[in-house]
This record gives sequence, structure tokens and C-alpha cells, in this order.
Amino acid sequence: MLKISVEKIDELFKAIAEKQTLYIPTDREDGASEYKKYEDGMKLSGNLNTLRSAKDFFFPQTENLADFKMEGKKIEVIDIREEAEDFVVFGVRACDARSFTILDKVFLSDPVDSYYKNRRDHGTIVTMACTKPAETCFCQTFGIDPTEPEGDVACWSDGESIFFKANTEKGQAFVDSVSGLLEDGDTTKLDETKAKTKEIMGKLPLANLSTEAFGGDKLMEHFKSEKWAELSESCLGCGTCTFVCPTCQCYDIKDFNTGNGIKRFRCWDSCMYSDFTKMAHGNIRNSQLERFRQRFMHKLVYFPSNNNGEFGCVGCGRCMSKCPISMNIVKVMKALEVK
Amino acid sequence: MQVNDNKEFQPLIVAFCCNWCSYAGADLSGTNRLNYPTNVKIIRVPCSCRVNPMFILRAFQRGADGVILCGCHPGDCHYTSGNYFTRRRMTLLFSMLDFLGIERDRTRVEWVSAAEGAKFAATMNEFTEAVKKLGPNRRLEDLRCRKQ
Amino acid sequence: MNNNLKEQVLRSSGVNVLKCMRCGKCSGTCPSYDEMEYHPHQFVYMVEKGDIETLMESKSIYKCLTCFACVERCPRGVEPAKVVEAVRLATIRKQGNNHLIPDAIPEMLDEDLPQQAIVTAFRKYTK
Amino acid sequence: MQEAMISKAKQLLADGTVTRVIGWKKGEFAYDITPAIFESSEEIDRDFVYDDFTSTNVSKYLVKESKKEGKILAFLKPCDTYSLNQLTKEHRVDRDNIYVVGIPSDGKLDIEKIKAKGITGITGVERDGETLKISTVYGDETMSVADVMSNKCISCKSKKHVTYDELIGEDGEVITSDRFDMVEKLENMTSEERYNFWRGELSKCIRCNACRNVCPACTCENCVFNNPDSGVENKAAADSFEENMFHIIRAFHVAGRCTDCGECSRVCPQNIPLHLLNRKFIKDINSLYGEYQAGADTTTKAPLNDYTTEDCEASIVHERGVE
Amino acid sequence: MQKIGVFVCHCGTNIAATVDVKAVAEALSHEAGVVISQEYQYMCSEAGQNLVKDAIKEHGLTGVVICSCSPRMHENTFRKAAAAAGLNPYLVEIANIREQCSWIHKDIATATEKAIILGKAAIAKVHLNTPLVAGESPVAKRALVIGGGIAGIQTALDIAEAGFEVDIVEKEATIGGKMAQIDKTFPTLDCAACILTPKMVEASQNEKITIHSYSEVSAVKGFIGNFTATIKKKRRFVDETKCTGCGACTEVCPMQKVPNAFNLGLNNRGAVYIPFAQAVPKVATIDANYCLKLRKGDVNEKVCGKCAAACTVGAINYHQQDEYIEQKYGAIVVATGFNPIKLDKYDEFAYNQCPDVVTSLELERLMNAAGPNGGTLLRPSDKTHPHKIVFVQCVGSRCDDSKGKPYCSKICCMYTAKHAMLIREKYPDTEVYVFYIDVRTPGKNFDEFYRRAVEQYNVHYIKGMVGKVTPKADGTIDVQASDLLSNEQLHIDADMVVLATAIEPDKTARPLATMLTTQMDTNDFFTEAHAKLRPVESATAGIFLSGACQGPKDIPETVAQASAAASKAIGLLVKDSITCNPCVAHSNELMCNGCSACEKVCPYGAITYQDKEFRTPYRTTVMRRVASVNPAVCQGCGACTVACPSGAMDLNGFSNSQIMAEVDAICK
Repeated sequence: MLKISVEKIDELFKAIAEKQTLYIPTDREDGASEYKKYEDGMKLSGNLNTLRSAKDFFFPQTENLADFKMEGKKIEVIDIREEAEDFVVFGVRACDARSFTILDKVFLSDPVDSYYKNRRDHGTIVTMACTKPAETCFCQTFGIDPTEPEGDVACWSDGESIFFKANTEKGQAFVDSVSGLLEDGDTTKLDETKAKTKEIMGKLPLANLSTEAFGGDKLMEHFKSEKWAELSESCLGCGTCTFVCPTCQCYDIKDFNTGNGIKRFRCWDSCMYSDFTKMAHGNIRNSQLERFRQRFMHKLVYFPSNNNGEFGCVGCGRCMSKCPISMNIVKVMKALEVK
Repeated sequence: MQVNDNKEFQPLIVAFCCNWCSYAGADLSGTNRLNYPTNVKIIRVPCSCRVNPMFILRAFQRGADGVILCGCHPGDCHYTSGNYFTRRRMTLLFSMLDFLGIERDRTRVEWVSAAEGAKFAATMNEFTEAVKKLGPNRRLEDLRCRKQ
Repeated sequence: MNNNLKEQVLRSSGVNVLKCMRCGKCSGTCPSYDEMEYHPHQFVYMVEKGDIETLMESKSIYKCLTCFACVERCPRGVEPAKVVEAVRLATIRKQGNNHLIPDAIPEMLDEDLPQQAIVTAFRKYTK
Repeated sequence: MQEAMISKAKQLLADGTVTRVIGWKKGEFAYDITPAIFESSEEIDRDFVYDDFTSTNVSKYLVKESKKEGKILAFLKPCDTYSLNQLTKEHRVDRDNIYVVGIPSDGKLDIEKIKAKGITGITGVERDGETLKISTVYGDETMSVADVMSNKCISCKSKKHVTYDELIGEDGEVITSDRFDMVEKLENMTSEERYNFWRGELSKCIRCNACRNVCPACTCENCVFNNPDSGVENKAAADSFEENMFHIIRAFHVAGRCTDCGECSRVCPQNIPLHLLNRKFIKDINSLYGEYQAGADTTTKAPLNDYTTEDCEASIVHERGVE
Repeated sequence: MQKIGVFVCHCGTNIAATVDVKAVAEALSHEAGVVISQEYQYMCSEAGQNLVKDAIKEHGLTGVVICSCSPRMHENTFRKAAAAAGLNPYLVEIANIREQCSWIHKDIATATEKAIILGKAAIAKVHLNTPLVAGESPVAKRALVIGGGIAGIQTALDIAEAGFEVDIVEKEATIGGKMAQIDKTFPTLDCAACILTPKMVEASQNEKITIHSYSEVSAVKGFIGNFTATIKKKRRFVDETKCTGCGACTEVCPMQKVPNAFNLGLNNRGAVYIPFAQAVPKVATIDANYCLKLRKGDVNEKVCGKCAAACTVGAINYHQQDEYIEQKYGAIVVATGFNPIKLDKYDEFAYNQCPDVVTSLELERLMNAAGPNGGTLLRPSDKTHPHKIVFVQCVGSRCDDSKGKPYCSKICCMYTAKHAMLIREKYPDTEVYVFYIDVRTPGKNFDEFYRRAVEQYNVHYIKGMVGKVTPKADGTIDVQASDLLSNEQLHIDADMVVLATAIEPDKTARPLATMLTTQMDTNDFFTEAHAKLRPVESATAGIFLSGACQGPKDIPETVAQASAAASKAIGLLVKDSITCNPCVAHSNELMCNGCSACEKVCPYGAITYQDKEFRTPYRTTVMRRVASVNPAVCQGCGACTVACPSGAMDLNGFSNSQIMAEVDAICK
């Protein structure tokens, strides 16, 4: 298997960054990590995961869709779409890597979202296998193996070297482009690391969380559950869970009048918000209970119902650590599965 | 904000003037033909206390380089107390803007009575100069609104 | 009427003669009045008319003591003394000795020359 | 403490003083506590918890809960009582429909600080005096409690309950704290340094609205940022201006009303020190208009709804501190 | 769909000279919603207004923007025009391109650019204007006249004649003002006291008139029809209701070295005094600065007290305190008058050095039968008869430096002619010289009067100005002056010099203007609402101007203006109610939190709260505390709109969205 020594990782980053934009997870002053555009001297984060997910690269929080220019009483529509430049996102975890399968189902099925597709076409996802999962991790619940991540290229570290395997054509092209820096390596130690990680996975508090009680066919029993009232009563209706979630994909389209024209843009929206999908007649979900229910029903029931059983959650655990009142999908699942 | 390569920087100044004192003072500087720069554009409000911090931020967002609030002298408010509230609100708001690193000379409160046409013109001249020195507002503008 | 001269006098004096309201207070106040052929208020009026040459030829320009009483008392701030001074300068310039170059001063100095003379000369011959 | 609270709650439920209890409920791990409403002794016995991680200020829930049928028992920490008082002053809660039991708090812990030490896979947290024993799937760790104390508790302003119907334990005193130190530090920076500091912080904002939605002073029926007619409505910051705008207006709207409970900074997923904006206003108000603590009582006029004819002019901003 | 009409006024050349009005109309015609954009010579003229009216009817306009003078000038004119054409008057917006554009800028290009932006802002605002309907507010049937000179007296008499209560507030101990100090009046030479004092008596006896002498207005609140003034009655240490004006106290007062203010300090009076024989009210006043007892500080100490002992009715009260009266008024008339300026800065006239150099007003007292010399003209220095008197015109008037006043004081030419004539008539042995710059005598019989002084009385009028006045050791005064027509400098050996001193508004006028929120010019004269068409109204509704407080005036003019101001005030007072401003606050109950912030900042107590039931989803209801505004009480300041965090409170005519639309348009 092709590998590079951990010490030489900076050389690799430099080599990639010379050809295209490279994003790597790096530590901030407050200890959290986030993706940043690679610049010389930037260090790869040792954290398990970034605060915001890799979703942002393909589906940014705000994005211009079109411009309107107004000259006197005439309006002109300007298509501002441009071919994106190639870029690489390095160090994506298995959970986030899976989120693209979910996002693709939304944005790349007909009608195709050209803005999203443009970035997907030009972005190469390089994943990194996990070695130190946290208590909030439950990717295995959704059949994700953190030691065998997906993505255009998968990477593993055994502490000394980083190993590379291309999963797609785009991934192969990426590996080829840096093959000069790579060498063949022995995977014995890597296999040990993987085994150790798998063992830890089995010991995690959420190891036994199951999706058995959920899926497209469980609609009415969950929708009508009396548990929602209790579960949602402390929900603040903020959008934290939505905005840190790698799979949430709802957005709102708005016009901004700059004074010289209109910018039509989209921005993330949250089904937890009271003004979500507010229309002329008002809101479709009037209470926080309904809004709360919507979010979890979508992840656990509606999405699998429309997508051959694929769940809308990848178990990254971000919502678990970021919810201001510590309400989260795991608590919901556990509450609902009890008959 | 207008920038022209050949010309010096011409700041855009938004002046909120209360109807009873400062707007009348501005009228008086017109009646007395006292010049002040065209950079200053006046918005009439019934009282300085009508000016919401949102209006001031909005002006900066849209490319104003300075915002000045003019009202009756303390004690002379047509509505008896409006400018006292203005004074507290704007002190705190400007202090906050300063705290966020927005240049403090971009904001100002000035009391101009209906009889002070000369003061109005002098204040506007002074303020425009001060803002001119600061250059364009870059710290509190919305890039989407910047003129091409 | 000599427009060039008028402009020169107006420029070097910095006086706006149009501000004069013909009250005659300058002449009422002038201590050299009786010595003068043309009086302070006439200076202002004649400059306004552009009749500079007449003034330049008159001895009156040397009779003004530059006491500034007229400047002090003029209700309109016209400053007649400055007009007189400007006409005087116009005469000096006409003679061609109108400028004093700072670099040329060291050569002209002699020990007995009063400090004030240099300052006065500088004031007069550099306009 | 937890036992005393449970028995008090059960007693008040049993004697009919209250019909519901607002408190905290255990989570999956040692630290993920959720505020909850309990209606029976059974529920209380099963889930009620009061420990080092029950930091949520439950006062805001009382806006809705106090309007419901039947009295509700609220366990309030000292800082939470200030919030309730402020809400009472602004007629946002029906104080008569709340039975407040004041409970002491010797500081809550911040799980983020524990995790920031590189500790993960946490399966249990145990406190032993001033040390903390943390068990993880990777082995056990110990650390000092002081190291991982929640920021809002480190700069605690008061151990005194300003409103209560009953107290468990002794009431404390208003204490002096160093809560304005960081504000002062920023004030002493140059304008540009301050600008860079705040740009760095506010650019992290993802506009999740957690700060707003958790804030006990933000109880508008319809927030200006949700109201399309307000002219400032927006859902996400499309420009750095909008990042600034949201936080300036939010802080301004709670100026003179913010009790400095620290919840905004606690819940910020991006760890933006939002409380500094509120504290800047508090510091300015204290120094320019006299000491004022929002929520200390229910009658005094808020500083922004008040004035004196001798107030300083706005130009004081230009005259003091560092440019 | 909005249909907006834009009308750009040339205002003759007032706007058109500096703003390219055609370009403005053309640029604004392209704005969204604008269906017609026109320019016209005088939009405020009937033809101009008809243009607006016709356009409203023809195009079915939903909004009108007038680019013209200040809205403070003609907003109402255009609102009325719109209303006449069937458009709600509050759908009219004014872009101020005169006072705030053409008059202050010189460069046509930039002024035009600014005018377009101001027009765009008005269009942006009018897009969001809503039709408003005005309510009504009652008018208090009482007028306040500030100042008790001839102007104030005449105004008060006229208003009282119409049947309304009037209060006169006079800061001195008596009404009468400057006219009471004057000896004779031009051009008829009748005695001032003979025509003034009957009016003073009439005022004091009119049951509708209340005179507050020795009083000041200390605060004014409110608005047209509904002012509340606080009047401070300064303590005079004499009970006005008891004092009979017998003067016994003034005779026993041992402190007789008080400069007599009524005689301009030319002689002395007692510490307790009645300003002059015909004073109204004829009541004594004790000057606390000189009274031996009051000066001590402790009135209980056994000092002097002679006046109290002499008073047979017990009117003297050393313990009297200032008294404050609060009263509601429908209209206020300002009649604060004038004073001669101080001559400290005019050393050349030796006014402060030589007692025989006097001001014209001092001469009035010197010649007055009730004056210090009983009407015989004597030099103040040695009480001798002056044989040569020089009058100097324009002292401090028409002066563009910091010493004097830039304006012509208007009355000096005439009173100097009067003085010269009176002296020549009474003392034919006296030579009189008048130095003048111009003799200004517009007015009925005025020039004839001046000519009489020259032709009949042989007064020497010399075109020229006095440059220097030098008192000499022999008691005469050397007057050095120019005679421009003979082109010589003169020296006159005078016995007396009389300075025609410039007049200026009373010092109390400026603080009063501030209190009343009325405009003043740079010279502290009150500014009228319109220099030509509304000369006796101030720009602030309900406040009228009478007499010299508005500009220099002689007596006939003052009286004419006083009566005009009275008639304007009467026109207001006869109304039972006036239409109120519909630009008031209103609360959106759906958004209101009931937090009371608005209530706490409202200066009028216009906001109240009520619990109201609101529908919530799924056929449930909730009780909420919400604010409501009383539109009759609200004055529309907008303090509540900013105090309201949720934005539930907004202001008609100046809504959040309207102001932001203006900001946007300006910053475009």
C-alpha cells in the first residue's frame, strides 16, 4: 500500500497546494478544529473531528445564486455561475464522508442542483480513518466503519505513516499526482491500529444503539408518539444541531437589495426555526413540538422512506456535544424505541 | 461613498436631524447661505430619539462613511425628554462600535438649535473633514453594497 | 483705468474695496489727513474705480503713517491702510527694486544696520 | 443537595402547592443534562438530577410555563433568580404562578474545557472535593475542578438569591469579581487590535441563534431578526457586516436588561465570547450612569429607559480610552 | 402598483440657479413607480399647485414627491393641494432641495447630483407612505404675552378685546418698556408718556388681562393650543395686592445711592422704588442688592426696616419668596423688545471716559420732564447748558466686524432728527451737528420731518463720520470727523456728543427661543415663519412675534405688528380644537411583549397596557399584556419606537421601513 511518513506530511500538503486549493483540519486557539485553506506551516489537527462538517465546501452556509441589475425601470438577470476550481478536502472522517452519499441523493437527483454539482465535480475528498473515537460517536449504528472510510481517497495512519488508497477515478488521479512523494509500505502495524480502534468502538457507550425501530415503514407509530411532547419541551428552537449537522440540507432563498441591484442568495435554514418555510398563510408547523418532530422524523423515517432505507444521520455526534440543552437524536431514538 | 482616481475621497455622510431644532437649523444655514459640503445628506426625523441604532448600522452597511445625529440641545427637546434618551442610547451605541474597533470619528451626536444655522454648517464642515481623514468606511460596510 | 494695476493692488493688499460703505470714518480718524492730497476714503474709492496711477504719483502714499487707526475703526473691515501700502508697493515695483531675495541679504548687512530695518525691508520688499 | 431538592419537590407536589416542577434531567453521559418538567414523584425519582453539570438557566422556560394552569416549582441558582426578577419586571412571567426554591451553586463545570484537554470517550465524571475523576474508554484521568470550571461561574457576580419563596441552604452575598477584566483589556487595545479581535471572533458565528434563544432577556414574541418587516431580518450572515449587525443589535436590545448570566457564551457552539459585548454595556452603564444590576429588583427603571439632565455627552466615547 | 408624481420647483432662480432642475426631473422620472416627473417655475403658486392636482386626477397618483423648499415651509401647502385633488395629504413627501441644497452649494454639477439623491430618498419614502387621518386636539382659550412694552401691551389689549384671557409677563417692575423712557415721538413730536400711559392703565384695568410684572417665563412645554408655561414671579418683597403705590416707603429709604435704571443711571433712587410715576402696576419693589436689610442675608436681624414701618398697609414683606405659576395657554406671543448695545468696544467715541458723551436713549431721559434734570438739557458732567452738540449716526450699526451689528438699526435717523429739532427749538442758541453716512427716512412724513430739521431748524447735517472723540481739559470735547463732500477733516469743539447707538434684541430672547423651540437668526432676532407672507408667526406653530424682537422697528410699526400678532393669536384661540398630527406611534399587538419599555420613555403618558386574548394555533387562545397608544395624547416623538426591542412600536409617517428606505436611497 502506498504511504508517506508522518514527518513528510507537510511536503505532501505543499505539493497538493501547489496544484489546487487544499483544505485541512487545523486547530484554533480555543482548541476546536476547523477546515482552513492550507498555507505553509499549517499543522494538521489531532482532534477527532472538525466543529463544522465538510458539508460547507459543497453546500456553503450562504451562496449567491443570481444577480438582478436594475437600470431605471428595466430589470436584467445575470447568471453568476462559474466553473469551480479544483480543490481537495483532506482529513474527512468516515461519518462526514458518508454524509455526501446523503447530500448527493438530495442535490444530484433530478432536478440537479447545479451549484452543488459544480463543487462536487471539482472537489476531491480525502478521508482519514479514525483511531480515537469519542463517547458521542455512533456511526456504526448507521453501518459506517470508521476504520474503513469512504471518499475519493481513503487514508489511514498507524502513528508513523499515512497510507493511501484511491476509491474513485478522481481519487486515483489525485494519488497519481502525488505518487512521487509516496512509497510502498507494510500495513502490519496499520492492521493492529484498525483492530484496536474496532475494539474501542465496541466499548463506546452508544455501541449498541440500533436503527431497528426506525425506517420508512415506521411512519405513523412514531409520528403519533406521545413522547414528542416531553422530548421537545426544553428545545430552544435554535439551529445549532442543524448547522453543525453534516447531512442537514434545507435552505431558504432570499433576495438582498444592495441598492444597485438584487442579489438572490440561498442560506441554510433550520426546520427548528419558527419561521421555517413560512408562507403567505403562515407557518406549516406552528409549535416547537412539530418542528422538533420534523427534524428527527426526517432523519429517521422520511429520508429512509424516500431513499431505499438510507438514514439521514451519520452518527458524527456533533449535535450531541453542541446542543445548548443537550437534547439530541440519540435521546430521541432511545425514547422512541421503548414501546 | 464615491472614490474617483483623480479626485480626493468624497465621504458619504448621513445626518439625522430632528424636525424642530436641527432640521430647522439646517434650513437656517441654507437661508443664510452658509456652505457645507454636498457629502452631507439629511434625513428628517421628528426627534433625535426616533433614530434607531438599526438606522445607523443600516447607513454604514449601505456605504455611509459617517453618521451624525443632530437634535435639540439638552433641555430644549420639543418633546421635553427625547434627546436625553438619545444621549444615553447613542453614548452606549457609539461606545460599543468603538469597542468593536469601528473608528470613533465616524459617529457623532451634535446639538443644534433652530437658531444655530452657523453651527450646523460649521459642524457639517468639521465632521466631513474628520471623516475624510479616516478614509472610506471599510470596517462596517457590506461588501455586497459597495459601488463598482 | 489700469486693470492690471488694480488687480495687483487688490491682490497684494488682500482688501475687498467693495465692502466700503463710504462712511468716511477712516478719513475722520486719520492723523495725517491734512498732509494728504488723497485721503484714506478716497484711496479706497479710487482703487475701486481703478484710478491707481493718480494715487501712485501722489505724495499721499508717503504721508500715511501706517498707524492702522483707519483699519482699527473701519466699521466694515475694509482696511484702508493696506490699500495705501499696496499702492506704495506698486510704486516701488515700478521702479524695479521690488524684491528682496533672502540669499542676497548677508551681503547687504553691515554692523550698524538696525535689526528693525531688515525686518521692515523684508516686510516691504517681498510681496 | 440533589436529595434535599428531590424531597422538597415531592413534598410540594404532594401538598398541592405546585403541580409541576422544572429542573434537570439525566442524559446519556455524565454531562449531557437537559432541563425538564416533572409532574410526578416517579418521574422525579427516576430522572431528576442536580450536579456539577446542571448549568442551564431555567428562568426563560418560565415565560411559557408560568402562563399554564397550575403553579410550577422552579429550582433557581442565584444567577437564575436575577433573570427571573428581570422577567418579572418586564411582565414576561406570572411570578405569582411560580414557586421559587433558591438553591446554592458553588460553580458548574464546563465539559468543553474537559474535552479541550484532549480527553475523549468519557464514560463517567466523579467529583471528589477539588479534584475530578474522569473515566474514559481510554483509561482514567484526574484533574482539578478549578481548571474546568465554567467561565460564567469563574466570574460569578453574586451568590445571593434576589427572589425566592423558600431557600435550601444558606443564602450568599453579592460578591466582587473580575468580570470586567477582559473588557478592560480590550478597551486598552488600539482600535485596530479590537477590530481584528472581534472580526476573528464574530467571523466564526454560524447564526445558529443559540445565544439569542437561550437568553432570558430575549423573549420577544417575534424577534426583529425573524421579522421581514423589521428591515434587519436575516437567517445567515452573508457578509461580515451582518455578523457584526446581529451581535451589535442583539447586545443593544438587552443592554440594561442583561443580568450577565453568561448563558450566551456557554451555549455558543463556536465559543465566541459573546458575554463580553453584554459586559461592555454593563461596564459603560455602571461607570456613566451609576451602578446598575439588571434583575436585582423588580422596580427600578432600566438605564436606557431613564436619564438625568446631567448625563455625559456621547462625545465621551471620543475622549476616553484608546483610539 | 404605485403611481408616483414628481414635481421639481425652480423657485424662480432660488433653486434653478444652482440645481439643474430639468436634469433632476429627468433623472427622477426613471425611478421605479414614477409615472410623471415635471418641473415648474413656482410649484407653490396656484398654477404650480394646479399642476399637482391635475396630475393626481389624470394619472391617479398614489404618491406625490415635491422637490422644493423645506417641508417646514410648504409641506402643508402641498398636502392641502393633494387633499383638494382627492389624495390623502400624507401621501405627499417633500425633498428639500432649496435650504438644504441649492442655497448651500455653489457647484451646479454636485448640487444637481445631490438634489437627485434627495429626490430619490423622498420617492423611496413615499413608496411606503400610508394614508393617515388627523385627529383633533382642544385649544386652551388663553394667550401668553411675553414682554410688557408697547408691543406686548397692544397685543394683549387686542386679544382681550376679542374676549380671551391674556397674561402679560414683564421682567421689570413695571410694564411700558422702552417707550416709557422716550420723551417725544417722531414724526408728530407728541409726548410718548401721553400716548403710552393711558394704554398701560387700560391694560391693567382690563379684566381679561393679568399682568405679571417683575416675572419671567421659566419653562414652556406643550404644543400649539396646548402650551403649559411656568411663570416665575420674582420676589419684590412687597405684597402687590396690598401696596397702594403711595410712595411713603421710597421717601424713608435711607439707601438713596442706587443708580436709577429707569433714567439709565443718570441719577439715583432708593433701594425701595417705584420706577416712575405712572408705573403699572404702581407698586413698590425693593432692590435686594442695595436694601440695607436684605443685603445682610438674615432678614430677622434688627437692621433698618424703615420702609416697613412707613407702610401704612403692611405691604412690605422681607420674607417673600419667588412664586411659580403654571398655566395653560393656547397661543404665545413673544414681545421681548430691544436694548441699545454696550459701547465698551468703541473707545474712539470716549463714551466710557466722558460723561458728556451720551447715547440717544440717555438724551431722551436728559430731555424728559420726568428725567434727572426735570426736562432742562444740561451736561451730565457739570450741569451746564451745552451750546454745541454733535450727533453721531450709525454707532455700532452697519458694522461688519465683531464690535457692532451688521444691520441698520432703522430708527436712529429719525430720532436723531427729532432730537436735533427739539434742541434747536428749545435752545435756539445751540449749534447742532449731525454726522451721517446715509439719512434713511422711508415712511409716511419721515423725509419731510428730516428736511424740516435741516431747512426750518438749521441743523448742520454733515456727510461723513466721526473718527475720534477726545475730551479736553477745559471740559469741551474735540470731535474729529471727515466731511466727505467738502473733502476735509473737521475738528469741532463740542459740549456734548450724542451717539445713535445700535439696538439689539433683549438678552432674554435667546434662552426663550430655546425654550419655545423657535428659530432665531445670527443676530438673535426671532425668525418669522415666512419673511414676506407670515411676518408675525414663528415657524413653531402657536408662537407669534410682536415688535422689535423680530427686527428693528419704530413705534408705529411695532404697534401694527403687535395688532397683527394679536389677530393671528385670536384666529387660533377662536377655534375649539385644532387638527392634530396623525404622525403618532402605534403598537403592533401581535408582536408586543408587554415589557413596558415604551411606557417608561413616553413623556406624555400616551401608552397604556391591557391584557388581551390572542388566538394561537389549533384553536387555542392565550392572554397577553399588550401596549396601546392614545393617538390624541401621543405627540409623535418616537422615543418608544427605539425603546421597543421587538419593533412592535412604530411611528406613522416616520416608520422604521420609511426611514430605512431613505437611508438606502441616500447611500445608493
